[in-house]
Amino acid sequence: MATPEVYIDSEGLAEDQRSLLGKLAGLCRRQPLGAAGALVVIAMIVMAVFANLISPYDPELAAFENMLQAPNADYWFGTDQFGRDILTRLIYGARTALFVGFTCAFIGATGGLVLGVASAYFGGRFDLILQRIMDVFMAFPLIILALAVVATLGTGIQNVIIAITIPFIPQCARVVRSSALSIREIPYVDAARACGFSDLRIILRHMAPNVMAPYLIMLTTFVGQAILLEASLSYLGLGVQEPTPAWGLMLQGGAEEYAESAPWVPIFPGIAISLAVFGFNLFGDALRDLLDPKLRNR
Amino acid sequence: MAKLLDIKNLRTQFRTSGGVVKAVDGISYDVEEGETVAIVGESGCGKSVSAMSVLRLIPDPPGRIVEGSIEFQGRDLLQLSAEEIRKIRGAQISMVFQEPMTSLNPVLSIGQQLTETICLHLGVSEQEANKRSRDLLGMVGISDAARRLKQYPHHLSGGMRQRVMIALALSCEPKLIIADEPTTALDVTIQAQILELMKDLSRRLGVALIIITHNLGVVARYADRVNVMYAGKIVEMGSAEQVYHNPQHPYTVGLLASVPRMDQHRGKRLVPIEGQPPDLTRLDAGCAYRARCRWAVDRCTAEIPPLEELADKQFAACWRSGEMQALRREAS
Amino acid sequence: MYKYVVKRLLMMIPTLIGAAVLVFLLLRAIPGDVCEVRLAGTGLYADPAEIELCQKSLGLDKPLILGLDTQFTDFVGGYFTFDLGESMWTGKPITYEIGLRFKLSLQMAIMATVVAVAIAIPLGIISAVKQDTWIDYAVRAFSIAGIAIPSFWLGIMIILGLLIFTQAWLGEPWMPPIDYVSPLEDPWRNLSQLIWPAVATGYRYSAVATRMTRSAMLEVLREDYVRTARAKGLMEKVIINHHALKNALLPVVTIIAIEFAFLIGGLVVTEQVFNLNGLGKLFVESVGNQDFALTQQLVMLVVLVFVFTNLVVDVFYAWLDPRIRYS
Amino acid sequence: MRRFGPKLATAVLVGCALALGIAGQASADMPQRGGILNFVVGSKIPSYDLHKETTFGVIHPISPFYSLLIRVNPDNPQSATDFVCDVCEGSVPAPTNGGKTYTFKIRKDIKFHDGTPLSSADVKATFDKIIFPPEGVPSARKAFFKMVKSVEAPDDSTVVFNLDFPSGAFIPALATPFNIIMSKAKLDQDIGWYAKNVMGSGPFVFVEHQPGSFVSGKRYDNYHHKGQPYLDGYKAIAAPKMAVRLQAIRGDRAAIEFRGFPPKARDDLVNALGDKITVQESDWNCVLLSTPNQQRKPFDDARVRQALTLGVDRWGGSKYLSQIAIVKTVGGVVYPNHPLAATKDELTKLKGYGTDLEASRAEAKKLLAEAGQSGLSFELHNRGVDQPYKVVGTWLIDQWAKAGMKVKQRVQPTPPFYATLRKKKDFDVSIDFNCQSVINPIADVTKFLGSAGNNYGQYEDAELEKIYDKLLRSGDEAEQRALMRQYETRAISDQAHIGVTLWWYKINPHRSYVKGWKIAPSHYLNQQLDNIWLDKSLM
Amino acid sequence: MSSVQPLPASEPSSFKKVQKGETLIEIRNLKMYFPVLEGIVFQKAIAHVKAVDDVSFEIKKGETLGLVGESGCGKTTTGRCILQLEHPTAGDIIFEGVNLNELDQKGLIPVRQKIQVIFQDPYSSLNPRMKIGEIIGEPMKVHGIQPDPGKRRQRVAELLSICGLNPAFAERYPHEMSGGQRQRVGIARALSLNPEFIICDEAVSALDVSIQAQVINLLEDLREEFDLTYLFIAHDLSVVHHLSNRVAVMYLGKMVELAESDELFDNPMHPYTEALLSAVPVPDPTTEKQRRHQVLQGEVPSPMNPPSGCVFHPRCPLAVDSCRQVVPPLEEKRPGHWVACTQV
Repeated sequence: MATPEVYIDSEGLAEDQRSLLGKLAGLCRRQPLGAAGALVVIAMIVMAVFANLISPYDPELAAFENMLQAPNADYWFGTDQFGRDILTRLIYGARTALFVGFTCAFIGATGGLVLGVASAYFGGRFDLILQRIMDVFMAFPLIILALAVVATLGTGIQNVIIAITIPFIPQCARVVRSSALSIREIPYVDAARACGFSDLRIILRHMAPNVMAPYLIMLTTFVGQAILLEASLSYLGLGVQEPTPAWGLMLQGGAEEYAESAPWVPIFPGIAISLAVFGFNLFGDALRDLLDPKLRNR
Repeated sequence: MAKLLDIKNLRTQFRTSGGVVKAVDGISYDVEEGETVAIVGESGCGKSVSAMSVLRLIPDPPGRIVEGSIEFQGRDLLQLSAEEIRKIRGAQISMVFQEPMTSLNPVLSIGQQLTETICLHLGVSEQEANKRSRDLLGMVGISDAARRLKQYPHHLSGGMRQRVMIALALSCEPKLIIADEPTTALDVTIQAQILELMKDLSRRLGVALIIITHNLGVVARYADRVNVMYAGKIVEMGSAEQVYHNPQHPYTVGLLASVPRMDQHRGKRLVPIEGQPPDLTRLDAGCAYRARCRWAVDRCTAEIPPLEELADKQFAACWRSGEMQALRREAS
Repeated sequence: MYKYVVKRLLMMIPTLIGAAVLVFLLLRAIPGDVCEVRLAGTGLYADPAEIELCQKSLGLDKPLILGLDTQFTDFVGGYFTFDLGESMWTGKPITYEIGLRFKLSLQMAIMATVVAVAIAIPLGIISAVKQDTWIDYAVRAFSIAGIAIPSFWLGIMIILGLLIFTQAWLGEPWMPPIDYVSPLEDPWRNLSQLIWPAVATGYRYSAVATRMTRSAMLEVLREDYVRTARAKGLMEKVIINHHALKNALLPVVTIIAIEFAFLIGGLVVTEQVFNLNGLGKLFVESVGNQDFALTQQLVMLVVLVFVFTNLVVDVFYAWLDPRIRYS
Repeated sequence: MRRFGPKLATAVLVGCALALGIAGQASADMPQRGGILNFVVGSKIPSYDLHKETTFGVIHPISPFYSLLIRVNPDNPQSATDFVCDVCEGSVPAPTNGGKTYTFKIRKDIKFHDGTPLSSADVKATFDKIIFPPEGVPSARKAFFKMVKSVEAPDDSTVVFNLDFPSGAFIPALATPFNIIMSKAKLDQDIGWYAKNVMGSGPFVFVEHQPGSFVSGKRYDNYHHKGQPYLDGYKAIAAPKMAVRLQAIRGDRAAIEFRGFPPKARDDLVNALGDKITVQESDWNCVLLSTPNQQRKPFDDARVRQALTLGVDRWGGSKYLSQIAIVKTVGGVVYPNHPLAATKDELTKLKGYGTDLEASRAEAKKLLAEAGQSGLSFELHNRGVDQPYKVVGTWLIDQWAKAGMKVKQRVQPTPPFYATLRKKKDFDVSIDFNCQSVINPIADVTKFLGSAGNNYGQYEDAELEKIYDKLLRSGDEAEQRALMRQYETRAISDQAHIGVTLWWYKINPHRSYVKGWKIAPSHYLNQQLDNIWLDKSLM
Repeated sequence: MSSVQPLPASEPSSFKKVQKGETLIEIRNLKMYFPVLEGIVFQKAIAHVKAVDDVSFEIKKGETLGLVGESGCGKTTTGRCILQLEHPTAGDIIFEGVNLNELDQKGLIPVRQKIQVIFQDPYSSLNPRMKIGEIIGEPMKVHGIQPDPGKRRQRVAELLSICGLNPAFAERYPHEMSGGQRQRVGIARALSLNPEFIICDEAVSALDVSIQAQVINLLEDLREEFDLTYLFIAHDLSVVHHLSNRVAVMYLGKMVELAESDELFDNPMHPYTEALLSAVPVPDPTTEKQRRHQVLQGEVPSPMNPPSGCVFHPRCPLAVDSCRQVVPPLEEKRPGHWVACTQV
């Protein structure tokens, strides 16, 4: 409102003199929560990528002689009922979580991007029908979609991904569409049309890149949501299956019954999920603030 | 006439990611009772910020008034407590903003928005406030006031809303109204209606008026005195006649030469000011205008020229303002 | 206004039809049916003739869609005769089965919403007003934590905490009742059962609403009319509570209402953890039993609640925001 | 009954032991009257008609409303042969007519809860409905009574069962807890009446059923076992989640759960509540199996199937799994405590039961290599139920991995799980189980026959059928035992049609104030609650 | 959007070469009605917004026609119709002898080269994700005018310097430039296709006075240099007066007056034009003090429901009864001075 428009040096735009590190520090100061989120995200990615290097044990092989050991020097986070190291399974679980999270988020957000932009650009009946279909999926309880997908196709990572991705698409499409609708009204799209560009070119080259802000924001939010949903589905027994290490799975099964005698079994995976989702959400929020202050409404 | 408002060395800054923006960089001017003062300048020159600073409406953070004094009827507004300045807002000094479409609260009726102000500052009953609201609407040329009071802003056209804003500004009989680009968003014919109304009312009620605008025509028609701002500073100050007919600052000269004029036959080429306004985060020790000034000399780089009185109440901030007449003649 | 409502009502129809077709097909895509679950599901010897008999009596031997007397016409036909049919599992009328759980789910949704609103609105406002201070950061971290913590895990931890702490303090472990009593019958027992899940879900749902309140408030505080209100000399309290909040509440109301719709029937996991006999649990059970008839109607109910809430929100919006009313 | 001392959680008790020394102690306590028993049930109630249902979810809450003709002795439920009369008089009659006729005398003092007297006509109507249901009327256990020719009620107090051929399976089938006695009048009125209504002659009278929440019953004052029931009433609370059931007992929202808890849960309860918790444990007439699909390569090769069973360390599994799952006992095809069951020596001769684990694994690898299947990789099909399916599944996968096989798991919810087993048959190896109510090994082992309706391995084995035929006809126990060994060796070792993993183990920790209830080897048995009482001094 | 799928190709259109002073484009009875739709699946129009209602004019090669009026008068829509960004409801747009309304998307491709546009808002008319070089180069690439990337870069640099920008700006993004610079980029983009006719839709309205003068001068220079014809749409009468040879005044979808620029400003005949001119303040206090300030009462009615007869009659000081019924035709009251008013 009253923040004045700042003119930029007209000739030879002065270089931002601060070093990359300095810029990062500045960013952290302005977005302390976002920086914390980014830290969690980076830690997770490192864990996932180097799981086999940093984790002390095999994530899947049972060792009954070590079952349900409390955290100790050998097993920092203790062991589960099959004698498997919880820390190791958490580290490998990051891999599963990120794989599911990123895949779902990417497919969901990209699908939404394509549908949303096309819907906004073509408008008319196409838009109308697509909107009604989106309505159905938005209103449909996620859990029944998940149940149906898992029950029809069976459990396992790829089906979990399908089940989680389906409801993401309309969510993202809706946001992208509203953003694309406003972009469609912006003169540069008219300018592109006045230059005689094809519809496809306008959609891909002129509209899609400009809804990147909502797209990226939805993408990061989806990663967190997908991790949480995967955990919930696994908890209901519909998700990833043993012996694959996955956080939600680690909370399922014995974890609740052992909650008291072996609290480390449910507590650490629970913290891991919360922390990961927390991190992605903080990161997403910061991204939202940086990319598109108007989109905070979502 | 007595000085109603006396601003001295006001500095308002904004801290942004790009650095500190010196939006208002040491301006001083005064407004006498009942007179109309225009602040004119291009976008980003700090004219709105200077006006907002008067009522301390600068959002903090990122903005901050770092220096100066604003004396209103002898009291320094910058020294008042938050509660005291609040009591001045709307009561002694009120504002009319640029965007009539967004400056009224969309979920409150016109009546609510008027009466709450009246009740607050005049301490009258709601009934009385209602009556006064009706009178005010009549005064600003809105017929059928009783019905209008029940309506919401979106029922009204832009011009109507600006009339409501004016009614709002007048509601507590202020001494000074600051109108920040009051007609920029309106069509020409509506702009004329609104400006005529404001001028008329200020004359009738004896209210002083600060009009902030970039439109040189509006200034010429309505202002008694003119302050020309450039890059956060007042570069020229004087009566409308002085400034338009005998500009003493190269920027004013340039500005006047670059406006196409309807009252002159076409065919004459415009003389634009070359270049772009400076980056307000990177102002240096020299005159901010020198890069675009065709008469700049070495001294302009070294020192910022002070605003000095040249003729009767005409001030300019230029090292060469003494030779300006000659320079202008030479150029044309 | 009336036309607007009618128009919105008509717009619900395609959504409902789409949902009906979708749920019908999805359920049929799952292998197995209620008879198999019932007769073979315990692993005991199952007589194939008995299974066939059961399928025939439930109409599961009919063709799916094509034809006049199909499973689909059985499903959809019920809407025209106002007969939702009977549960394939218990044989009781679906309206009875759902009605029983609906009470709990509704109460739960209301309580959770109350908790959510009580947390969200004050926190959201404080956070917005104190933007970028440590209070703001704390509130945001608190609310994001609400989204991040899996609700089932939170539930488990709450119950466990209750058991452990009550035993430590009172000597006897205490946990919330696990069977539902109507609040009219025994309000205290009812409350002691539902308050915990209400807090757990309310916290989670407050997170979204807090963030929404904060951002809406921030947006509104930047609006020109707030500047106008300041310039009028209004008290900051009045500006926030009267001018800003009234505008900022619009999106918050939407979020809360949609969450409310989701709470009815969407509390699948929480109802499991707290052993609540609500629609979510019924839903999981009916899917587990392959009780097509009941599952279909449940999904339709959830979709209807969702769509209807959206409608109510829009109408409410129109009522609250004079700009929409006439456009 | 043995009461556990505090922290004495890991004590291993076998059911037989319970039956012996504890009866005296139980009778020393005088049953007290009064009180409401709250218990939790982990399964859902379908219709009330037990004749057509199969789940314990309806047995636990509903069977206390009904009487049976005969039942497993409530004071000696561990016995596989100790049946006593419920509505009949005296002891269970011996057959006449060369084992083809059973004549029951019905008590004359029994009244249904609606006040009408229970007569032989009601018993006949009940069993006619079970054995000879009219067209379109479902009856889940019709096949159990294939030997029955007719049921007659010559007078008000006599019921005669005429059999086509003598069968040792008849009496156990009669004692099945699903065979509740219904009122002829109600059945005549509407044969489907009992699906939606409850009206029996059992120890409790139906009060209320809130679907999904609870079933409550109150004491029936005219119950024919005089002095019983001791309770004023009961409430069967639905709690599908194991953790909730456990917490419910801990927080005293329920006193007992009748199906069974995993061992860790028992330990937690005992640790938390000490002697407020009593634990009863027993072998369970349920066994978890791994069934290879012999229509799929390479499981048509006996060597591969043998390798599967050889790779599994049952003795180690018993030791460790029994700490985390409701399985424990190593056994063959017969319920371990039954006289027909293999001894440990006999078991160790079977493939996969050897005590030398390394040797077994080496042999498994060798067999796989011979079959050209080194590094065999396949999918284990499992049911989406935690205890014990998924725990055992995880264990099996690990065991197989240690024997050089790579196994992935496909878990499905119950309906598609059974659809896969019964219809789609698109699995490599599936978890399956054999779970029965009344112990009746000769009938129970039919599961291993390729021809059996609930055998999902898709194989034919005429030799096995032949052995079973002989077994069925044999009247001599020693001969039966020898034949059973042959049958067992062929089914699970030589041909390794099905891998027997571990037998289930029933653990019922309950509030110590619950008295009189004795653990049975099946969660279907002994659920009429008429002999349960609450010790108020312990409450 | 005019159409989603390309329609079958029409006859290759034959554009006539037009000499200076001849009619380059002729607008005949142009009508653009926007339907107000209602319905969920099957929508129908319940009313029409008559944005442009029967407007005719012509522009000669090399001249600049100014089109003025207040917001909502239809001046921008007229421009968009000529650009074929909207498909007119009725009327002909004849450009170099070809009726643009009859062309399909394919047929329009050569027209897109000949007619270009400069938009008002320098902030939104450039795609923020593209570099300046790409923005200017893309049309040349798509139309195959300069397929060679090296030459294209050269041409972009050339265009930038023609428009008074440093050729190094090709590597910048729009947000790194000031408003005036962006508007120059917009002009460079329009020039990239070597058009004959440029529609300037409020091309200088968003600019500050000093920058505006730069751009106006640039537009004038380009007109000379490239032999361009402009349709200059603006609400700022001073600018229009300065730039245009002839000026047309629109009110509520109708054209009310059309004349040579000086003639119109010196002798406005239509009462609306007169009021409009009087409302514009002149930057000279002395002149202002002498001017008669005729303030027009009331506001512009809704184009969805325009007044009957002469659309201006409710606000017109000269209105008589007949104005309510009779739609005044645009008549040549003086040589080259067309007015749609019965009272002058």
